[in-house]
Amino acid sequence: MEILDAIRANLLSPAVLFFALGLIAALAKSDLKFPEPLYTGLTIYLLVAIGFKGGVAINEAGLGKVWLPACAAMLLGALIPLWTYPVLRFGGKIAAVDAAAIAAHYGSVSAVTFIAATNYLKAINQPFENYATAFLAVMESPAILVGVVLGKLATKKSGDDSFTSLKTATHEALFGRSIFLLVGTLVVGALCGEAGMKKVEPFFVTPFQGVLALFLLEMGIVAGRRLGDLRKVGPFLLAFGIVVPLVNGVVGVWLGRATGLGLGGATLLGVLSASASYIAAPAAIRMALPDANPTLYLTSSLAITFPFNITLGIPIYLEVARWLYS
Amino acid sequence: MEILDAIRANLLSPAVLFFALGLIAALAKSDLKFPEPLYTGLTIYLLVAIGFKGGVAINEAGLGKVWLPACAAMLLGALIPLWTYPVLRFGGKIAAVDAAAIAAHYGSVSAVTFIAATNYLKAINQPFENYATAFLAVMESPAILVGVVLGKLATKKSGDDSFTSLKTATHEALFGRSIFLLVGTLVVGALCGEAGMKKVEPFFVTPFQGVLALFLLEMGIVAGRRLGDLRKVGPFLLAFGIVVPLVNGVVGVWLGRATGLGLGGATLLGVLSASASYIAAPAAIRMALPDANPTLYLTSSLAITFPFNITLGIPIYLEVARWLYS
Amino acid sequence: MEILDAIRANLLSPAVLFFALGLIAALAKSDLKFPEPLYTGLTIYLLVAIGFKGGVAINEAGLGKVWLPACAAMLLGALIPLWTYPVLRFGGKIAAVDAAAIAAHYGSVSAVTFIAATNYLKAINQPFENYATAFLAVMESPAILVGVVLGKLATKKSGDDSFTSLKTATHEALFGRSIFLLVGTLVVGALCGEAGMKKVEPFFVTPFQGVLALFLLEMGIVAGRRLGDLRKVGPFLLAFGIVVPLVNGVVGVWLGRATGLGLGGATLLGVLSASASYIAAPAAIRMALPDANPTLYLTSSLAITFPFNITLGIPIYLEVARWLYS
Amino acid sequence: MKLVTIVCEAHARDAVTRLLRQVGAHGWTLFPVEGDGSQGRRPADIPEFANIQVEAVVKPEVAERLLGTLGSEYFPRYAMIAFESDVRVLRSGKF
Amino acid sequence: MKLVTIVCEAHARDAVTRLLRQVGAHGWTLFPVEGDGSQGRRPADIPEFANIQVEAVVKPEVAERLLGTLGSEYFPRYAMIAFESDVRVLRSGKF
Amino acid sequence: MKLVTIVCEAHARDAVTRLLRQVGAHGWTLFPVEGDGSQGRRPADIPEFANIQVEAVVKPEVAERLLGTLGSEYFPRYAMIAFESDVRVLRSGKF
Ligand SMILES: Nc1ncnc2c1ncn2[C@@H]1O[C@H](COP(=O)(O)O)[C@@H](O)[C@H]1O
Ligand SMILES: Nc1ncnc2c1ncn2[C@@H]1O[C@H](COP(=O)(O)O)[C@@H](O)[C@H]1O
Ligand SMILES: Nc1ncnc2c1ncn2[C@@H]1O[C@H](COP(=O)(O)O)[C@@H](O)[C@H]1O
Ligand code: NA
Ligand code: NA
Ligand code: NA
Repeated sequence: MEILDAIRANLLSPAVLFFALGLIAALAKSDLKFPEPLYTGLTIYLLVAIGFKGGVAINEAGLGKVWLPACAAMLLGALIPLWTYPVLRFGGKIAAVDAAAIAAHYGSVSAVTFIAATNYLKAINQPFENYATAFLAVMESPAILVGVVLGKLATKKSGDDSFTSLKTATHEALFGRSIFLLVGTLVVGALCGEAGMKKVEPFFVTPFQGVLALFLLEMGIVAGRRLGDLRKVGPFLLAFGIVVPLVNGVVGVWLGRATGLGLGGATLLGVLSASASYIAAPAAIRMALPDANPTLYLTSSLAITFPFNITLGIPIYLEVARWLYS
Repeated sequence: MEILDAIRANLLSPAVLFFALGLIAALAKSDLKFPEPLYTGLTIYLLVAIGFKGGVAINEAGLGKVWLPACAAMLLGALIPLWTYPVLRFGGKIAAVDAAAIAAHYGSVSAVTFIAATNYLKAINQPFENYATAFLAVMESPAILVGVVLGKLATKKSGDDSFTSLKTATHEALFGRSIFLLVGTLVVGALCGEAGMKKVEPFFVTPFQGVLALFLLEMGIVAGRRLGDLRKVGPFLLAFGIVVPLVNGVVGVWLGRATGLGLGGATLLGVLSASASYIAAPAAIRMALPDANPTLYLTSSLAITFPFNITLGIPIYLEVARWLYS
Repeated sequence: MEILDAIRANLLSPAVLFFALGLIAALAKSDLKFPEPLYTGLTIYLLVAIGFKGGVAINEAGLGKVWLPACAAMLLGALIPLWTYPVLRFGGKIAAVDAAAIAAHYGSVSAVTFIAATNYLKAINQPFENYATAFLAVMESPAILVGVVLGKLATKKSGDDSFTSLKTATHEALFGRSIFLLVGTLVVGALCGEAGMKKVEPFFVTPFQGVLALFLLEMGIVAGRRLGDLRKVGPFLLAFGIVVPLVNGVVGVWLGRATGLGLGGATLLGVLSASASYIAAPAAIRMALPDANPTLYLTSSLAITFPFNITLGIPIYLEVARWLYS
Repeated sequence: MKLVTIVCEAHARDAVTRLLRQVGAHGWTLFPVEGDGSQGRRPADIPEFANIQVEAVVKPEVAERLLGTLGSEYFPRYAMIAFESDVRVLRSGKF
Repeated sequence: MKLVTIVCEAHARDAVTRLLRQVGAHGWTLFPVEGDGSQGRRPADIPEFANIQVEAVVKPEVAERLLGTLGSEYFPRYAMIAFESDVRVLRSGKF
Repeated sequence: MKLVTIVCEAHARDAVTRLLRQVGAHGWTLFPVEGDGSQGRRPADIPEFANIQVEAVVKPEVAERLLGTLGSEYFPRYAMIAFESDVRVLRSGKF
C-alpha cells in the first residue's frame, strides 16, 4: 500500500490542496481570481528560479552527464506526437487537424507539473538530478513543431499563409516566453555556478515552495473553469487524457534509466513525458493551426491531464521508477 | 504610563510609520500609488498567509477549543449592527438606509487591522492564539447580512429587485474574495498541519511583517485620499468612528475572556469587534443598498476608525485586556 | 590586472548576466516582457528597501556624519549640468534645449546603478557606508531643476506656459514617485532604527539581491529596445555617454574622500556622480522641456551609460577609489 | 448597430452586466479605467474603488431599453456615465 | 476616417497586427480586456486566454479591406468581433 | 455631444488632463494602452514609456477648442493622435 500512502501524502501537501481550493473557487463561482500581472509575475519567477537552479546544477555535474539524457528527452518529445496522432485520428475518430494539435500538446511538456514533481520529491527526501530542468527546456518545442507539420499536411492551406504560420509557430516555439526564460536562465546559472547561487538563493530557492502553492491556487481556478467543457470533449478524450500520460510516463522513466539517470531523475523524465503543455503549445498551435478546435486540446491537457498528474500521476511515476530500479 | 509607552512603541513600528508615509503621500499629492494588481496581490498574500497560519493553529489546538469563542464572535458581529443602528438613526439623525449601511460596516471586520494587531502582539512578545484568524473569518459576513436586512426594511423596494440584491449581497457576503480565501486557507492549513507549514513557512511567515509594512504604505495613500471627505461627514460620525470602536473593543475583550481565550486572544477579539470593514462590506452594501451614500460609511470606516485602531486602538485594547486579566 | 579580475567577477554575477539576458531577449525579438505592474512593484520594493536600510544606517551613524558629504553630493549634482551643457552645446553642436535636457540627466542619478554598486561591493566584501542612500536621495532633483532652467533660458516660451511647466517640473522633481519613496523611507528607517529593521529584514534585506537580478532582466529588455536608436544619436553622444561618466566618477570618488567618506562610500558617490537618470529625469524633462528630443537623452542614458556603468564602470570607480585611498 | 459605452464605479459591475443580459445584449467587453468627473478623481489602484468601462454592441431597440433603464434606475445610485454611437458591424446576425 | 475596433482572443494578436500592416494601417492601439459573448466568459487573468481590443484609425478603403479579410479569414477561426465607426481626425495625413 | 479620444505617450498625461480642464471638459476617462505608430512600437511594460488613451465626452464647441490646441501646441511635441466622433449621451446636462 506504499503507493496509496504516497498518494495521500501528495494530496495533503499545501501545493495540491491550494490547487483543489482553486478548483472549488471556480466551481463555487467565487469572484476570486488573480490579476493577470500577478499570474505572469509568478510564472516568470517559477521559470527563472527553476532554470537558474538547473543551470547551477549543470555547472556542477558537467555537460558530460547531461547531454545524453537531454538528447533522449528531446527525441522522446518529438516521437510522442507520432504515436498519439494515429490513436486520436483512428482510435478517436478525431479530425486530422485536431488530432495533430492534441498530439503536439502531449509531446510537449508542462513546466508546472515538472516543478510540482520536484517539490514532491524534495518533500519525501528523494534525491534527484537538479539539472533535469534541462530536459524540461529541450522537450517543449520539438513536439510542437512535429504537431504543426502533421496538421499542415492534413490541412493543405494556401502555401504562403501556411508558410507564414509555420514560420510563426517555429519562432514561437523557439523564442516564446517560457522557452526563452528557461534556456536563458539555465545558461546564466551554468555561468554563475554556486558562487552566484549563494547571492540569489534567499529569493529564488528558499520561498520557492510557498510561491508554487500560491500559483497552484490560481491554476486551480483556471483549470476549474474548463471542467464545464468536459462534457463537450466526450469519453474518448477523457480516457486519452489519463491513459496516455500513464503510458508516456512509464516510457519516460524507462528511458531515464536507460540513459543513466538516477531514480529521481528518471521519475522527472517520466513526469515530463507524461505531462501535456497548456500554455506554450496552445499559443503556438493557435497561431499555426487556427482551424484546430481549442476546446479539445485545452480541456484535455488542462482539465484532465494536468490535475491527474499533480494528484495521482506523480506518485505513480515514482512508484514505477522504484519498481524499475529495484 | 505603561499605556503611553505601548502607544509610542506602536507608533514607531515600521508598519505604522509606513502607513503614515502613505497618508503624507496622499496629502502631498505625490503621484505615488500602487498598481491595482500589486495591491490585489498583496491582499491575496496577506489573507492566504494569515488563513493558512490560523488553520495550522486549529489543527494543533483542536476544534474543541475554537468553536465556542468562534460562535461568540459570530454572534457579536451580528449584534453590533442592532445597537449601532438606533444610535446612528436617532442619535445622529442619519437616514435609515445610511444608518443600516454604516452599522453593517462596524459589525463586520477589517482583516488588515487584525493582522496589524497580531504583528503588534508578536513585536511585544505577547503570546496569542493563532487560531484567532478563525474569528476574523466568521465575523465578516453576519453583520453585513443583518445590515442589509435593516436597510431593506427601511427602504421598501420593488420585491423582485430587492430580492435579487439581497441574494447578491448574501452570495457576496459568503463567497466574496476575502471570505473565500480566509475560510479556504483555514481549511487547507487545518488539513496540512505543521508538516505543510514547514514547506511554505519561508514564504508565508518569514517575510510577512515586511510585506504588511509595504501594504500599509498603500493603505495610507488610500485612507489619505478620503481625509478630504471628513468635512462632509460631520462631527457626529467623527465621534462615532472613535467611540464605537472603543465600546465594541471592550465588549470584544470581555467576551473573549468569558469564552476562555487567553489575554492575547481576547485582545484580538476586541480588535475584531472594534474594527470596521472597508473592503468586503462596501462591496456588498453597494450592491444590496445602492441608495446608501458611500461617502458616509467609507469615510468613517476607512478615514476615521481604521487609522485610529492601528495607531491608538490596538495598544488600548491590549491594556484593557491586561486590566481585565489582572 | 586586479581591475580585469574585478570586471570579470562583476560580469559573471547573476545581476549582470540577467541584464545581458534581457538585452538578448530584446535583440532576439522574444515576446518576453514584464507586465507594467510587476515592473512598478519591483521598483517600489527596491526603492523602499534601499531607503529604509539607509535610514536605519543614518539612525546609527548619526546625522553629524552624513550632512557634509550629503551637501557635497547635492552640490555636485547641481554643478555637473553646468559643465556638461557647454560640452554638448559647443563640443557636440547639439541644440540648446537638447543639451540642457541631456545635461540634466547626467547630473541626476540612476537608483538602479547605485543599487547594483552596493550589491557589487557586498559581493566582494568591500565595506561601505549604508547611509550613502541619502546621497542618492538628494542628488536626483537638483540637476533636473538646473537643466530645466538652462533649457528655459535657451527656449524663451510664453511666460505663463513656461511658468506652469517649470512649476510642474519642480513639483515632479521634488514629489515624484522615486524621490518621495526614497526620502520617505529614509526618514521611516531613521525613526525605526535597528529595532524596526529586525522586523522587516527578512523581506527588505534577505531576498534583495535576487529581486535585483530579476529586475535587471527587465531593465535589459528595456535598454535593449533602445539599442536600435544608437545609430540616430551619432558618435559624439556615444563617446559622451562613456567619457563623461568616467570623468564624473573620478570627481565623485575624490569628493567622497574629501568629505571624509570611507573607500566604499567614496566609490558609491563616484557611481552616483557617474550615473545618468533614465526614469525621474525623463519624466520631469518631458513635461518641462517638451521640445527636447527624447531619443537623444534616453538613448545616451539608458542604452549607453547605464549598461557601461553596471558592467565596466562600477569596478573601475572602485579601482580609482582604491588607488586614491592607497 | 449601436455601441453603448458605460463608464461606472466597479461596484456597479454585476448590476450592469446583469442588466445587459436582461435587455438582450449578446455580449460585452469590459476593462478597468481611471477617471475624473463630478464625483471626483477615481484612481485605479484599488479594484473596489476603481472605475470600469463596459462596451456593448447591440441592436438600436436594445440600446433604447438599456439607456432607458440606466437613466431611471442606475444613474441616481451609481457614479456613471453612458453614451451611444453608431457602428457598422461584421456578422450583424450575432448581436 | 474610420475607426475599426476589433475585440478578439489574445492568441489572434500577431495575426491581427500583421493583417493591419498588410492592409495599410499606419498604426494601432491595443489593450487587454475581459469579455462575454457567444463563446462564453473570458476573464482576463491569464494573458494567453484573455481578450484584447485593437483599435485602428484608417482610411475608408483600408477599413473595407480590413473588415473584408477579417470576415473571410479570421472570423471562422478566432473568437472575435469587429466594427467600424466614423471619426474626424487631426493630421489626417498620417493615417 | 462629441467623444474626443486621445492616444499619447504617458508623459503627456498631466499636460493633457490640464488642457481638458482648461477647455471646459467636466471629466475624463483614462487607461494605459500599447501601441504602434510612426514613432515605433510602444510596449506597455514601463509606465513612463507607455501610452495612455484618454476619452472625454464634451460639447461640440469644447471639442473644437480641445482639438485646436492639441493640433497647435501638443502634436509638435508629443507622440499622439486624436480623433472625434458623435455620441448620444444620457444626462447631457452634466457634460
Ligand atoms: N465628460 C466625461 N468624459 C469622459 N468620461 C467621463 C466624463 N465624466 C465622467 N466620466 C467618467 O465617469 C466616471 C464617473 O463620473 P462622475 O459620476 O461624473 O464622477 C468618472 O470617474 C470618469 O471615469
Ligand atoms: N455584443 C458585444 N458587445 C461587445 N463586445 C462583445 C459582444 N459580443 C462579443 N464581444 C466581445 O468579443 C469577444 C468574443 O466574442 P464571442 O466570439 O461572441 O465570444 C467576447 O469575449 C467579448 O469581449
Ligand atoms: N492609425 C492609428 N490607429 C490607432 N492608433 C494609432 C494609430 N497611429 C498611432 N496610434 C497610437 O498613437 C501612438 C502614437 O502614435 P505615433 O506618434 O504615430 O507613434 C501609437 O503608439 C499608437 O498607440
Ligand atoms: Na509530454
Ligand atoms: Na467590527
Ligand atoms: Na550623475
